[in-house]
Amino acid sequence: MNWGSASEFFAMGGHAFYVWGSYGVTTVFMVAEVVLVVRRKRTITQRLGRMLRMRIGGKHEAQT
Amino acid sequence: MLEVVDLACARGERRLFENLNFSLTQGELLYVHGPNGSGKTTLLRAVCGLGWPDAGEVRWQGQNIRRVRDEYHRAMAYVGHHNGVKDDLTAFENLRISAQLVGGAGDDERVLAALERMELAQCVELPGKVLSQGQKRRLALARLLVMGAALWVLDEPFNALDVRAVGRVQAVLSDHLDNGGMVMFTTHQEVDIIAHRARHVHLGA
Amino acid sequence: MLEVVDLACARGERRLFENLNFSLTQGELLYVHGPNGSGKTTLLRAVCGLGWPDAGEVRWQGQNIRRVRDEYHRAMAYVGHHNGVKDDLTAFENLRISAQLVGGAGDDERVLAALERMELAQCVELPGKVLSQGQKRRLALARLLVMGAALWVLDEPFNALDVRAVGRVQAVLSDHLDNGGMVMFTTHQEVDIIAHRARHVHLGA
Amino acid sequence: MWAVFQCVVRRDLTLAMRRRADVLTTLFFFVIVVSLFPLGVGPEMDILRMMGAGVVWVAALLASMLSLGRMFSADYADGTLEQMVLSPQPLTLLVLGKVLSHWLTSGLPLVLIAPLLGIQFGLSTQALLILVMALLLGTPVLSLIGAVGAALTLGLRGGGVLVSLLVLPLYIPVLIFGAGAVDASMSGLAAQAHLALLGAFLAPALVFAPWATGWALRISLD
Amino acid sequence: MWAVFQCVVRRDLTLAMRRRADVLTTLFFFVIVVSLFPLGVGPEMDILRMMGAGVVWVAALLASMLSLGRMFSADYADGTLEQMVLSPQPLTLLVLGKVLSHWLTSGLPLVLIAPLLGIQFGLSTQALLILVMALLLGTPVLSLIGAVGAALTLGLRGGGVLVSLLVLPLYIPVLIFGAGAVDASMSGLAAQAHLALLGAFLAPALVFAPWATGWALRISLD
Amino acid sequence: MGLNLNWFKYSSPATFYPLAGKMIPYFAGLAVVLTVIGLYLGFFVAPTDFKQGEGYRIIFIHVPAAWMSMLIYVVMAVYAGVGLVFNTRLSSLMAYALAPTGAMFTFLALWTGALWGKPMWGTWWVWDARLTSELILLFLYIGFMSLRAAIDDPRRAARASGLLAIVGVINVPIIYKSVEWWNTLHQGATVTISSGTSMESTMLTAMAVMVFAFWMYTIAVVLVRVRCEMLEAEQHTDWVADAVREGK
Ligand code: HEM
Ligand SMILES: Nc1ncnc2c1ncn2[C@@H]1O[C@H](COP(=O)(O)OP(=O)(O)OP(=O)(O)O)[C@@H](O)[C@H]1O
Ligand SMILES: Nc1ncnc2c1ncn2[C@@H]1O[C@H](COP(=O)(O)OP(=O)(O)OP(=O)(O)O)[C@@H](O)[C@H]1O
Ligand SMILES: [Mg+2]
Ligand SMILES: [Mg+2]
Repeated sequence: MNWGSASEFFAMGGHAFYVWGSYGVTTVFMVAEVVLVVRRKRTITQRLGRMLRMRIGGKHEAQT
Repeated sequence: MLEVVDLACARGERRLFENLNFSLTQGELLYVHGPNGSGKTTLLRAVCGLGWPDAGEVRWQGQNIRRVRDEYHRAMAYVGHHNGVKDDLTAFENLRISAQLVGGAGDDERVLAALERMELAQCVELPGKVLSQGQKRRLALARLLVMGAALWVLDEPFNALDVRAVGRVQAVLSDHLDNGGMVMFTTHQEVDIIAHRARHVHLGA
Repeated sequence: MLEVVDLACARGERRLFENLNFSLTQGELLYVHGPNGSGKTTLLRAVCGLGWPDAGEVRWQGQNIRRVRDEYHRAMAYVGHHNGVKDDLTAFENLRISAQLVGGAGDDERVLAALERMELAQCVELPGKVLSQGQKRRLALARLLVMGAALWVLDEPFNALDVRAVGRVQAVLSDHLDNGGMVMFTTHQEVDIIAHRARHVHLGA
Repeated sequence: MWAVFQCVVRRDLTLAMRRRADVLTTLFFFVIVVSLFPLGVGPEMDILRMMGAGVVWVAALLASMLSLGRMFSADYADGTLEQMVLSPQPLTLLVLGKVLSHWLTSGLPLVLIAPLLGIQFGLSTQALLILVMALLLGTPVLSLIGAVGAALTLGLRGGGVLVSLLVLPLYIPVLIFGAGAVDASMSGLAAQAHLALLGAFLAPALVFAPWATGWALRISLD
Repeated sequence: MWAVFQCVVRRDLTLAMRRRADVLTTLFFFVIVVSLFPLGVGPEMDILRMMGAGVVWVAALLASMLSLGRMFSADYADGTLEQMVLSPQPLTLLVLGKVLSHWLTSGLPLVLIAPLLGIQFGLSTQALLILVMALLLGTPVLSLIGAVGAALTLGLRGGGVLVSLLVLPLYIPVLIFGAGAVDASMSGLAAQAHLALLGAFLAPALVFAPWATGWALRISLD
Repeated sequence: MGLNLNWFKYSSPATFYPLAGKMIPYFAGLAVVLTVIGLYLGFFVAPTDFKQGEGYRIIFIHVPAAWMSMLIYVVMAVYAGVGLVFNTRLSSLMAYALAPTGAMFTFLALWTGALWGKPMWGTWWVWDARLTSELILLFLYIGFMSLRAAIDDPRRAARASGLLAIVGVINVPIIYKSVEWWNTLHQGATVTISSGTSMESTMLTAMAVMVFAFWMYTIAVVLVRVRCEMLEAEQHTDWVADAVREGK
C-alpha cells in the first residue's frame, strides 16, 4: 500500500493536477462516448420503430 | 415591349450578326432559327443584358435596358444552356430561392404548384446533384412559373426533356402567351406552338 | 459481343433497375427508352465500366468487363452528357489527343476528315471554349470517327444538334452498323435509324 | 431590399451547412498550416515566439484564399450566378451578402481558434488579444478583396495574372499591419496605431470592393 | 505505351502553357510566402538563417498543395477525365504522366528559384546545394501523394480544403527530413542520411501512389 | 468450404447484428472488471518511481491510449481494405464505427502526454517526432471521417474513405519507429522506468491490464456503434424491421 491517507492519495506527491487531469479527462471522454453511442442507438431504434408502425398502420388501414 | 435595334455581335474575328432589328409585343412569340454556332445563344444573352453587344441596343418599353436594368430584370426571365440548379439545395429550396431573389415572397404553395406542374413532385426533397439531366432542366423551367416575369428568354428549353415533358412545356408556353406574356426562344427540335402569332428570326447562312 | 446479365443499379434509396438482361451483337442497335430520371445514364455508365453496379455484371466476349478492361476499352467508345472537350485546346488538338489516347497514331488526315464529316471545318483552329453548345457536341461525336471502336455507347447524342447535324449523325450511325459495329444509345428525340435490326430496352414505369 | 440581402446570406449559409465538412476543413487547414512551421523550423521557443504572429497571419491569408473558390465559382459553373446577375436587385447588395456569409464561414472561425494556436507559439495573453482583434479587423478585408479577385478570375482569360497583380499587393499591407500589431504589443509598444490602420483598410474596402466585384462579375459573364 | 505516356505529358504541358498565368501564380505565391518572413521577423541574420530552410520547405509544401487543384478537377468537370479512364491504356501510366507534368510545372520551378530565396536567409553555398537536392527529391513525392488526395476529393464541393486536410499530414515526413537535411548540413553534420531517407520516400511513392490514384479516380467517377 | 460458409454467414448483417448484440454485455463487463483491477494495481500496488515520483502514474492510461490509437487505425484500415476489395458492406461499417473511438484515444494520448510532459520535461508540447506523428494520426482520423461526411452516396463514401485509410496506414510504422529515427525527448519503445526490477514488473502488469481493459472497452463501444451504422445503412430491409420489432 503506497498511501498513508486519502489526502496523500489525492495529492499524488504534488502532481495532483497532472495525474487527476489525465484520469479525469480520460474518464469524461470514455463515459461521454458510451452515453452518446447508446443514445444514438436508442434514437435510431425509436425512429425506425415509428417508421415501421406507420407503414404497418398504413397497410392495415388500406386493407380495412 | 422589347425592341432590338441595329444589334451586332462579334466573336473573335467573326461578326455573328449585324443590323438585327425586331420587336416583340404582348402575346407574341419570337422563334430564333439558325444552325449550330450561328449566334443564337449570343443573341439571347445580349437581349438579356448578359452579353455586351458591339453595336446597337436592346430597348425595354422604349429605353435602353442598361438604363432601366432593375425594372427590366424584374420583367424578364432567362433560362440558358446552364440550368442554374444548385447541387446542394433540394429542388424545393432551389426554386424558392429563385423566387425570393426576384423580390417575390416565394410562398411555398406557389413553389410546390410549379414543381407539380413540371412533374417533379417526387423530387421535391432531393438535392439538385442527384437529379437526372432532364429533371434538372425541368427544375430550371419551373423557375419561369414562380418568377412572374412577362418576357421569357429560353435557350433550347426542350433539351434533355422527354416527350411528355416537352408537351407540358409547350402547354406552359401557350398559357403564358394567352395571358399576354412574351416568349423569345430557340430550339432545334420540332415543336408546334407556332399556332400563335409568331415571329421568326433567322441567323446564320 | 456485349452481354448484360442481371444488372441492378441503385441511387440513394432507390433501385433504378434490377435483373436487367440483354445482349448486343455485330450490326445491332440498342435503343434505351425511358422518361427523365429513369436511369438511362446510370445504365450506360455501368455498361461502360464507369459505374459500380450493385448486382450483376457486364460481359464483353463472354468475360466480365472488369477482367478484360483494356481490351474492352479498346473496343468501346462512350459519349456522355459531358462533351469531354478541353476549353484551352483547339478542336483539332482535342480530337488528336483523343485518338492518341486510344493508342492510335492520331494522324492528321484522319482527324481532319472526322472534323469535316461533322461540319466543323471552320472551327478546326478555334479553342474549345468559344465553340457553341452544338459545335461542342459535334466535336464530342467526332471522337467516334477517329477512335475506331466497335461498340459505341451514346447518351443523348442528338442533344443541342441542329437538324442538319442530326441527319449527319444518323448517317454515321447507319454506316457504323453496316460495317458490323454496335451502337447502344438513348435519346428523347424522334429518330429513324430503327430500320436496322434494333433492340429496345425500356426503363422506368 | 433587406429581405433579398437576408435571402442571399441565408442561402449561402445553408449551402455551407450542407457542406459542414467544408467549414470544418478550412479550420483544420488553418490549424495544420500553423502547426507545419514549427516542424520545419524546429522546436526552439524563442524563434517560434518571434515568428508566431506572422505565421498565424500567413495561414489565415491562405485559408481565406483557399476558400475563395467557394464564393463564386460553383455558382458560375452551375449557372446560378447568371441568375443572380439577372435579378432585379442591386448586384452590389447581393455581392455583399455573399461576402458576408463567406466571412462568417471561413474568416470568423479562424479568428476564434487563433488564440489556441498562438499559445503553441508561446504568445502572451496581451499579444493573443491583439492578435484576435487584428484578425477580426483584417479577415473581412481579405474576404472583400478576395471577392474582386475571385470574380475576375471566373472567366477572364489570363485572369490568374490579373488577380495576383490586383489582390496580392492589397493583401500584403493587411498582413504586415496585422502581424505588426502583434509584434508591436510584444515589444511593449502600443498596437493601437496598427489596429486603426487595419480599420482604415476595412472601411473603404466595404464600400468599394462589392461594387468592383459586381462589375467584375458582369465582365466575367459576357 | 511509351507513346501514350508522352501524349499525356505533352497534353498537360500544352494546357499549362495555354494557362501560363496559373504556373506563374504558383511561383509567385511561393516567392511571396517566403519573402514575407524576413519582413515580418526582422533583419537579424542569425534568426533568419535558422528558419530559412523550414520556411522555404513549408512554402513549397503549400505551393504544391495549392496547385493540386489543377491536376484533375478541370478534366473532371469537362468530362475528359472520364475519357481517360475509359482509354485502353493502364490508368496508372496515365496518372504518372499527369503527375510528371504537374511536377514539371509546379515543383521544378520552385526547385530552381529556391536558391535565390535561400540567399535572402543567409544560407551558405553548401546549405543551398543541400536545399536544392532535398527539394529535388522531395517535391516529386509531394506531387505523388497530392495526386491521391486530389483524386479522392474530386467533385466534392470544397474539395480544395478537404484535400489539404487529407494530404498535409502525409506531407509532414517529407517536410521534416527536407528541412532537417539543410539544418544538418548547417550544423556541420552530413546530410546524406536525410537525403537518403527522402529518396526512400520517393521510390515507394512512385510505385504506390499512381496506383492508388487510379483507384481513387475510378471511385470518384462513379 | 465450411470455413467459407461460416465467413459469409457471419459477415451478413442479419446474422452479425444479433450476435453483436449478445456479445456487447460480456465485453463491457470485462472492460469494467479489468479497469478496476488495473487501477488498483496501478495506484495501490505499483510503487512510487524514484525519479518521476507519483507523476509517472499517468503511464497507466497514456500508454494504453497511445497503443490503442495506433492499433485501432490498423484494424480500421484492414476492415476498410476488405470492404474495398471484396465489396462487403459490413467491413466498411466496421471501419466507420472504429474511427471515432480511435480518434478519441489519439486525443487522449496527446492530452495525457501533454499533462505528463509539463512536470517531466517542463513543457506542454514540443515538436518532437513521436508527438508530432501522433498529432498526424489525429488528423488522419479526422480526414477519414470528413471524407466520409463529404460524400453523399454511401457506396462511393465507403470506397473513397476505405482507400484513404489504406494510404494513411503508412503513418503507423512511422509513429512506432519515430523515436529510433529521430533523436528526441520521448521515451524509447521499451518500458524503462528507473526503479527496482520487481517493482517494474508490477508496473508492467498494471499497464498490461489497462491495455486489455481499453481493448475490451473499444470492442464494446464499437459493436454498439456498428449496430447503429447497420440499422441506418439497411433501414429498408426486412431484417432491420424484424430486429426493431423485436426491440433489439
Ligand atoms: C503529447 C505528448 C505525448 C505523446 C503524443 C505521446 C505519444 C506516445 C505514443 C504514441 C506512445 C506509444 C509508442 C510505443 O509504444 O512505441 C507512447 C508511449 C510512451 N510514452 Fe508518450 N507521448 C507523449 C508524452 C509523453 C511523456 C511526457 C512521457 C514521459 C515523460 C511519455 C512516456 C511514454 C512512455 C514511458 C511510453 C511507453 C513506451 C513503450 O514502452 O513503448 N510520453 N507515447
Ligand atoms: N440519392 C438519391 N436518392 C434518390 N434518388 C436518387 C438519388 N440519386 C439519384 N437519384 C435518382 O436517380 C435517377 C438518376 O437517373 P439517370 O441520371 O440515370 O436518369 P436518366 O434516365 O439518364 O434521365 P435523363 O433522361 O433526364 O437524362 C434520377 O431519377 C434521380 O432522381
Ligand atoms: N474567338 C472566336 N473566334 C472565332 N469564332 C468564335 C470565337 N468565339 C466564338 N466564336 C463562334 O461564335 C459562335 C457562338 O455561337 P453561339 O454559342 O451563339 O451559337 P448558337 O447559335 O447558340 O449555337 P448552338 O445551337 O450550337 O447552341 C460559334 O460559332 C463560335 O464558333
Ligand atoms: Mg446555343
Ligand atoms: Mg441521362
